[in-house]
Order: sequence, then C-alpha cells, then structure tokens
Amino acid sequence: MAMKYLKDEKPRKFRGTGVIKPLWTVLKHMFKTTIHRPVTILYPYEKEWVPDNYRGRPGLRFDRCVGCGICVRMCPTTCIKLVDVEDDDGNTVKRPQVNVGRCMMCGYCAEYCPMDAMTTTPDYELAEFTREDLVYGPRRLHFEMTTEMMEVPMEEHLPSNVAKGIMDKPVAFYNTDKPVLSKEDCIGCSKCEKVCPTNAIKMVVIGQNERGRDIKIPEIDNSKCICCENCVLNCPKDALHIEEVL
Amino acid sequence: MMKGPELDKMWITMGPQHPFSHGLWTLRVQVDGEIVVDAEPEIGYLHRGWEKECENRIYPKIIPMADRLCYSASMTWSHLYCKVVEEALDVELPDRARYLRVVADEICRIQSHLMWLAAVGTDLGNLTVFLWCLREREFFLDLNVRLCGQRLTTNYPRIGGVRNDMPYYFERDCMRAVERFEKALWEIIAITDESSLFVNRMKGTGILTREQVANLGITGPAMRGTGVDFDIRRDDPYAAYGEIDFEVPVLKDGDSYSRFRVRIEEMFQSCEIIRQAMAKLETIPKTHPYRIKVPRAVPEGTHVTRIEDPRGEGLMYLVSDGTDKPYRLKVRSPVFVNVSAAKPLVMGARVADIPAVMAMIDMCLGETDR
Amino acid sequence: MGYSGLLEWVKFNNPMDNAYYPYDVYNLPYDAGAKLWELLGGLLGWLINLLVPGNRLSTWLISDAVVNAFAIIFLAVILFAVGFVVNLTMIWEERKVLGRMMDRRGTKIGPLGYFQCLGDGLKTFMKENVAPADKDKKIYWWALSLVIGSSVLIACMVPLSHRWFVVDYSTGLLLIFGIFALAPFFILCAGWAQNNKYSLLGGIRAATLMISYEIPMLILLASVVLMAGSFNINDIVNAQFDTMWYIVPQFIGFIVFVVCAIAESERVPFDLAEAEAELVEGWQTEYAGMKWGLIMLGDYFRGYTACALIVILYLGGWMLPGIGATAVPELVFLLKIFAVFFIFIWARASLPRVRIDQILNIGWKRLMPLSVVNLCIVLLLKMGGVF
Amino acid sequence: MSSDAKIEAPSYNDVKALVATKFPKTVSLRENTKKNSRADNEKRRIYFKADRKVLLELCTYLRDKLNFEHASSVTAVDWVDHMEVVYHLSNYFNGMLLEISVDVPLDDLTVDSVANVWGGANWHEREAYELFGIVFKGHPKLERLLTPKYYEFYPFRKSYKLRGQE
Repeated sequence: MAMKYLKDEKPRKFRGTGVIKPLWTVLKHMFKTTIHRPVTILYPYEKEWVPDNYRGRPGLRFDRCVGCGICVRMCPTTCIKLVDVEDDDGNTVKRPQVNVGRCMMCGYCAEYCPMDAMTTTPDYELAEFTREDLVYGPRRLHFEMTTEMMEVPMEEHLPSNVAKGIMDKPVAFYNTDKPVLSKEDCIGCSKCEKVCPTNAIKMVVIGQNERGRDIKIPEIDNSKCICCENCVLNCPKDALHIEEVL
Repeated sequence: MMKGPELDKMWITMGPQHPFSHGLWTLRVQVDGEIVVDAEPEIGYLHRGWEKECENRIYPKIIPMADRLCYSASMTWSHLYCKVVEEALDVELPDRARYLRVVADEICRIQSHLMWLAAVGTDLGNLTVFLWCLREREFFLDLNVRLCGQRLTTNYPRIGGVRNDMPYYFERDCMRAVERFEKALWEIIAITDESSLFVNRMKGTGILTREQVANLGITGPAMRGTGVDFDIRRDDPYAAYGEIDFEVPVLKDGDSYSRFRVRIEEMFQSCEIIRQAMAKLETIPKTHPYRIKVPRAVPEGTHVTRIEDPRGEGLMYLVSDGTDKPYRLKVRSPVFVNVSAAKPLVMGARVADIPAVMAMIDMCLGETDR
Repeated sequence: MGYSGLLEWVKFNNPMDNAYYPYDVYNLPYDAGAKLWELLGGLLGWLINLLVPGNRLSTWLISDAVVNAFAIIFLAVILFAVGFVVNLTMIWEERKVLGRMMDRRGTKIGPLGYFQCLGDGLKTFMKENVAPADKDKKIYWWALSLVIGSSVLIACMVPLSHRWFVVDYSTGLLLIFGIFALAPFFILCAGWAQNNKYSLLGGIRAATLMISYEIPMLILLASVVLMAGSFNINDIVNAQFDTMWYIVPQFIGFIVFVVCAIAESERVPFDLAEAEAELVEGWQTEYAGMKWGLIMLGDYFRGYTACALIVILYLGGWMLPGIGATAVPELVFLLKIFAVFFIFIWARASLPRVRIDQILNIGWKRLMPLSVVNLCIVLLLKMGGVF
Repeated sequence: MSSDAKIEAPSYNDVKALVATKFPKTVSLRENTKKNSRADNEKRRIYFKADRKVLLELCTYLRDKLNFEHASSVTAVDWVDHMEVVYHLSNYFNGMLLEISVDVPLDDLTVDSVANVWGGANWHEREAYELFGIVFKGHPKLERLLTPKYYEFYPFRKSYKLRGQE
C-alpha cells in the first residue's frame, strides 16, 4: 500500500498566501450548508434514528421470564435485583428489577438471558426527578415494541466442533453446560429442587437408609435445565458442579 | 551578593480545570516571560483503582470495564483485555472474529484520531476544525451503533470472539462512510495543513530526538513522528493485521507538525485497512463462527500481550491463579508514559505552544489514572 | 423677561435657526433632542421663573447653546442605541454565519434566533458578582469601566451618515483613532489588577499587540487622508464619491487594514489577549457575570467601530457609487458594516490563533512594509495627478 | 559472536544464549508452553527470572548491547508471601517483548531503580511504589503519584480489602 497523504511533498511556493485555501474552503462550505441545510438535528424536537440493536435501558418480557437470576449475577454494576411480584395468575414470583440509575447499558442481561426475556431497548431518555423513580420494577421494564433484534442471541461455537470442521452449529452455554451431581456428597436436602426456576430437578428415592428413611437424590432433567447455577450455588455440601462442554 | 527570590520567573498551574487539559490533570509550568523553563505534570484526579477492581470480578464482567478505560478508544481496550485472556486460555480465534475485530479496531482508531484532531483545532483556536471533525466522527459512531449497539462504550469484543456478527448492510454502510470520510478529510486538511498559520503554530515546537523518545518510552504516533519505525500492528501482529497490507507512516523531524502528519496519514491507512478487511470478510461464509466458547476459569500462569492503541502501545499483564477471577491485571497505558515526558516536550516552548504540544499526546485521563 | 405664559418658554423653535446648529441639512434626531430640551428646559425655566422672577438661570436654560448641547448628547445616546442594536445584530450575524460555516444551525431562540443575545444579556445580569479578594480594587474597577467606556465612546463617535453624526471636527478621524488606541493600556492595567497570572499574561499580550498594530494602521490612515486631502470623515466619503472607492487604488491597504482592524478589536486569529486555550480567558479571567457581559459588549462595540472605519476609509461610507446618498444613507452604511463584519467572521471561522512571536513578525515584517508600499502607491497616484 | 558488540535486532536464540553466558547463575529462562499462539508471536516473547542483585546490570546490558531501548512497563505483583517486580522491555527492530521478573522478599522490599536506564520507567516505578510499597533504590523522585500525598497505606496489596471482598 502506498501513503495517501504523506506522498506528495509539494513545497509551498508562496508562503504568505497560505491562508487563501482555508478561507476558500470555508466559504465554499458555507454555501453548501446554506443550500443543503446543516447536518445537525434539533435534538428534543427531532430524534435521531437508532437501530434495533441499540443498547438503551434493559427491557423485560414478563411472561417469558422464569426468575432464574442469571442477569443478577452477570450484571457488572449489580443494578439488577430479584423482587417478589404477582404474576397474571396471582402467584408470587421473583422477577428482576433494574436500577437504571446504576445501569451502564452493557447489554449483558439480554445477552446471557436463557429465555430471551431480558432485552435491550432503544429507550435512552431516562431522566427522572428522583432517584427512586429510576428504579424500574418488573412491570415497568416492559417495552412495547420489542423486536427480535433486541433479544441479543448468544451464538457461540464449541471449539471441539470448530476443530472438527462443523462451522454452522452455534450453541449457547445454557444449552450445553449442565449441573452434575457427585452422589457421595449429597445429603438429600432437596434444596436444589426448591431453587430450580424451571422445575428441572426432581428428588427421587433411590433407597432407604438403615433407619428406614428414604435416601433422595436430585435427578436433573437436562432438557429443562437452563444452567442458571442456582442449585450449584445453593447446595450446602457443594455436591453439584457445572460441567462445561467445550 | 545576595540572591533574592526569582521574581523574573513564575509558576503557572494549568489544570485540572483548564481549557487545554482535556480531562483532569495538571501541568505546572514555570515561565520566564512567555518561555517555559520548567514543567511538572500531576495526575491522579481520576484514579479509580481499576486494576484492583478487576481482581474482584469474573472475567466477562471486566470487558465493559475495559471500555471505560478510554472514552474514545474503548474498542481497543476491550480488545486488549480479551486478547490477554485468550492468550491465557490458549485459544485460537476464528477467522471471522479476527477480521471483525480489525474492522472494529480501525473504526475506533479513526474516530479516536478525529477526536484528537478536533481537540487540536480548539487548542489552536479554530472551532471550525473541531466541528467538522466531530461531524465526520459521527459517521463512525453510527457504524459503532450499527455494529455493537452503542456509540462509545462498545462492549463488542468477547473472550473468544466478538459479541455479534455484522448486521445487514453493514459492509455497504462501512464502505460509504469510509469513502465519504476520505473526501471530507481532504477538506479538513485544507483548513489545517494547508493553512500557514496552522502549520506555523506546530512547526518546530516540542522537538524530541529519536534517542530521547526511545528512552522516555513515548509510543504511538508521537513516537513515529520522531523517527522510530515501530508499529505493533505490523511488527508484532495480532488479530488479522498480519494478513493485511498497510503502511506505517514515519517522519523524522520530531516536532509537533510531524506528529500531526503521522496521525493524518494513519487515518487514511485505517480506511485502507477497513477496506481490505471488509473484502476479506466477504470471502468468509456468513455461517462461520465469530465467537467460540471458552472455559470460565483461566489456568494458572502469567501472560502479557500488547496492542496498538490509537495513542500508543497498550499492554496488559495478567496473573491468573486458576479461578474465574484474575489475580492481578496490570494495564500499561500509553498516555501514562507519554504525559510523564511532558517536561522535555514543553521545555523552551512558549506558553501558547503548550496546548499545541500537549495536544499531540492526545490526552485521555481514564486510561492514564485508571 | 417678565412673568408670562408657558408657551413663551416652550417655543419649539426650528432647530435650523439655532445659532450653534452644526449641520447643513435637517437632522431628525437633533430636532427631536432640541424639542425635548425645549419642553423640559422650558418647563424648568418657567417654574424657576415663577419662584424667582427675572433670574438669569431660566434664560440660560433655554438659550441656543444649552439646547444645542442637549441635542448633541441626545444624538450621541441615539447613536449609542443604534450601535447597541447593530451590535446585537452583529452577534446574531456572527452566530448564524459561523454556524453555517461550521455546519451547525446557530441560535434558534426567537425569530431566526435573534433573541438569543437578549437572553444571554439577561443571563449575565442574573449572575453573581464574583471578584477576587486580593485584587487591586481601584484599578480593577476603573480599568474595567474605562475599557468599556472608551469602547462605547468611540462607537458614539461613528457617524452614520452626513446628517447623523456627533462630531464634525476636521480631526474627527484622529479622535476616533486616539480613543481606539487607549483601550490596550486599560487592558494592561486590568490584567495587572486582577492578581492572576493568566490575566497578567493576557494584559501584557494586549500591550504587545497594540504596539505592533497601531503603526501600520496609522500609516494606512495617513495614506487615505493623503488621498482625500482631509481628516474630516464627511470629506473623505465625499472624495470617494467623487472619484472611486479607495479599495480600488489601495487594495493592499484595504487588506492590511482589515488584518489590523481584526487585531485591534481582538478577534479570533489575533485574540491573544484572551487566548482561551492557554490563558483561560486572558485579561477577562476574573471579571465574572455582568462585568464580563459588558466587556463582551465593549468588544463588539470595538468591532463595530473597526468595521465602520473600514467602510468609511475604503468602501465609500454611506454613499453608493453613481447614486450618492440614497434616501436612507444610514441603512446603506449599516449594511456595508455587516458586509465587512462578514469578513471578520469568515477569518474567525477559517484561521487558527496566531502565536505572540508570529504576530509580532507579521505586524512588523509583513504589514508594516505593505502599508508603506501602500503609502508609496498613494503618493505616486497623487503626484501623477490621478486623484 | 563477541559479547561486546551491540546487536540491533537480536533473535530469540541470541538473547537466550547471550544472557545465559553473561549471567549464568542469576538469570533463568522460562519457556513458553502455549500451543495455539501463533508461531511468530512465540519467538517474540522471552521470559526471564532474575535475581535482584544483578537487575541493574542486566538491564543496562539489555539496553546497551541487545538494544532493548524501550521499557514498556514496570509493575509489581503481590504473592502474599513475597512480592514480585515485573519488567517488560521491547526492541523496536524485531518487536521482541522481554519479561524479567524479580522476586522481592517481604522483609526487604527494595529493588534497584531502572529509571536512570529508561526514563519511561520513572512513573511506572512511582506507581509500583505507591500502590505496593516497593522502594526503588536510586529513583530520582520516589513520591506518590496517583494517590494523595498523605496516604499511608498501599492499596493494591492483597492485604488491603475492598468493600465486598472477603
């Protein structure tokens, strides 16, 4: 490649006249902008177009959310919190609430959401009068015109697939990574069953101990599991761990 | 004879709230009339303990933080962070990701250089340059929005690839922006480089020799304007730069004007790199991976990598202890070292030269204080 | 004079009959001023006369001299008001034209954004009056008042046409130039008094600037005066109408004068005294709020005067070639001022600020010889009998 | 190859051999074991572990003879039982990046300053001093740079806990 700007080392012939070219350029430009209008837009009255994948405040599709808490754990500023709300049927469920005043619009919640319930929205005018108003509850997070682009799909390729030459099979970590139980550590407290947001864990009886009580261990339904790690984090004996597929 | 206080010299404190210091830092200069006889930079107003903060976070969460190191070169910083973790994980990037990173980096470089040129305009007292540059920069910020959804804090690179593939018609938009920019840049050159008042302000100020620059550790365009022929993109290639044909502008004069010219040429070269990378991206099928899955924990060890930031050499040194959080992450910021050389740069200059000389460093305090 | 009716005191004389009437033609603002004084002064004289009949004060109050003096002051206020409105318009013009040159829209408040300057003026009024504690108090305030006052004074001295003017001395032009050159001295004082290093540097720069630009300017003035054969503004304008605009024979002089005028009014390529990139706001740093607003206004008054001088010296004043003074020569004059001010704005938009040593170089090594060359051309033309 | 001549662009093997002959006991080389990093990058990285007694000598040798003109960074790592000072040097002619790590025991946190060898190391050493408390002997101006002058603690040490850190 050749230089584009440094190549022509023209010596400047008339040294004192070096102001004529800038003056002429600016005058030309003035005529151009007078005819074609300036490029600036009058912001509060005119709005600039933003693409669908614009990362404004987070949005939430209430009906899709399962309350798994991945967004809470992935949020770099810890501005998401799970709060108790009533869903449409009147049951109390846990749904994320976002403190937009702390949100830095990184879009991780949308990217890592296994249910595509958290989305990004092109909504960037967020000024409020008090800080409390900046806390968006689960219902308020809803954004009317959510499109598919706002879901931010996570398309990773497994390195093993790439090494094998399979190039068109994107996966996401919540489809591949699964919790695995080490049976000798399990005490059968069934805490994992309670915290699982998708009811993928069921306690099954595998026998009876010497005192006649049931020995229960969790059975994980991998088709339902979304790798939210709630069972791993809540296990009192660290009997569960996530097995990563690479 | 008694020697009284040096009344003929006075200390002037420029900054942290001074129009010439683009950000919060102070340059204390001692002047004899209008001539600078001593100078001392002071930084630290923005020290956030970035490196310490990272020790408390899992690896993916540091990417948006790396964006915040520098507002106008966010892409290269998050790229650098992802690169050092990738080297630690010992993964190889897919082709598509490498080229996408090159495109994103060069868009970032152009808009960062335009921000610099705009600041040079205001430092030298011409607001037209400022606005024209920001107008051109807007097109590249629009490309950023299309590509990653945000204008400045892009959060685009990921460990093992990039966040998303190109959106539809991105090639077309990118080519249009580049072609338009190349024309507009000549117009900006007409009111900066072709204006003898502008050139006279920069010529012969802030002169350093090649030995001084090498010793003081100045990097980036400020170094290449002084005759050191070194560009990490070419001499220690990363991403896909090894497969792209581009020139590294080097000038030997060592004054502000040659630094200015080096940066202008770098913008043209960035356009060329974008063009080549886009042509190459069209040959890679759309279905090919742009992001590969990486393990959460990084194996034990120390890893070092560097990258060509728009302002110079960015280096990250990662110490991992086998968990999913870094044990220590050191950032070598180019501006941190460049501004430490403020004294030899402004010595002997006039007060009016200080903005012109320091503008060529392209201050960015987020990465300096970290 | 005895006790008599009010109408004897308030006579509404024809101003042209006034013994001191300074003009050749009818002058509306003078007439208004004279009539106003006849009303006020006559009333006053009548009242005093009621109390103390036959005193000499009442008679003096309605004498021709007092009426003339009041009318002239009234005219000066009118000219100041005109200058004020012209200033606002010039600020508006600057913002709009600068906006177009920079690909912006400029101001948007009011019709075509005209009311922005009013809003800004109101804003500076509202601001808190902040002044440094360690200032040299007397100089701080006096220098400020004198900078603004001298600027306003020269703006009042500018004639708008052959019938709207305040001074008609044969040395009117010299008076304007003399007051014009005073300001840098006050600026130096102001820069010293603020006890701030930036403003001190700015003040010294202003003084440096003055000595390098006054001299070419005065040489150019001399060449124009030589060509016209008079220091009288009216005569210069008439001489240009009789022959041609002096921009044609003295094109070099015109260019040099524009450069000097920009420097004299401290506008952007030469605004070293307030170079904001290195000296924050130069000598204005510690003048906050309305003080700064008034300084800004004074600056524009100086810009207005500089434009007016260019128009008078080189662009034929209020006359149009071939037509002469139209029905509204004042408007022609103001339009020419706006056109010249456009050049100022244009230079501001396209050129960066010059360094102090370069400005001295330009002043002494370029403009000074060029102005001498211009003088020589004028001499040659004059000796050749062309003018 | 004589060891006095200045080599403009020493290769990987040159550096390895020359440093091994010049500092036989005190400097040891650590081989890179990465597989996937590209082969050309591989030959541009050298990792040394040096004794702190020979540090200044080694650095002067590297600058003068092997042409490592540029000190990229100087940093410190707190390994709880000891500290480590890490130097990254680079060569402009072949893009080689050389790492020297020096162990510093906790009871004697001093190391020779290289600020007189490379002016660019000046602020890096000040930063390491104020954040880790390592004293660089012979530094022209060892003062706090980023943190306020009255600070009494070293915030980047592992013993300094952040809020929310156990």
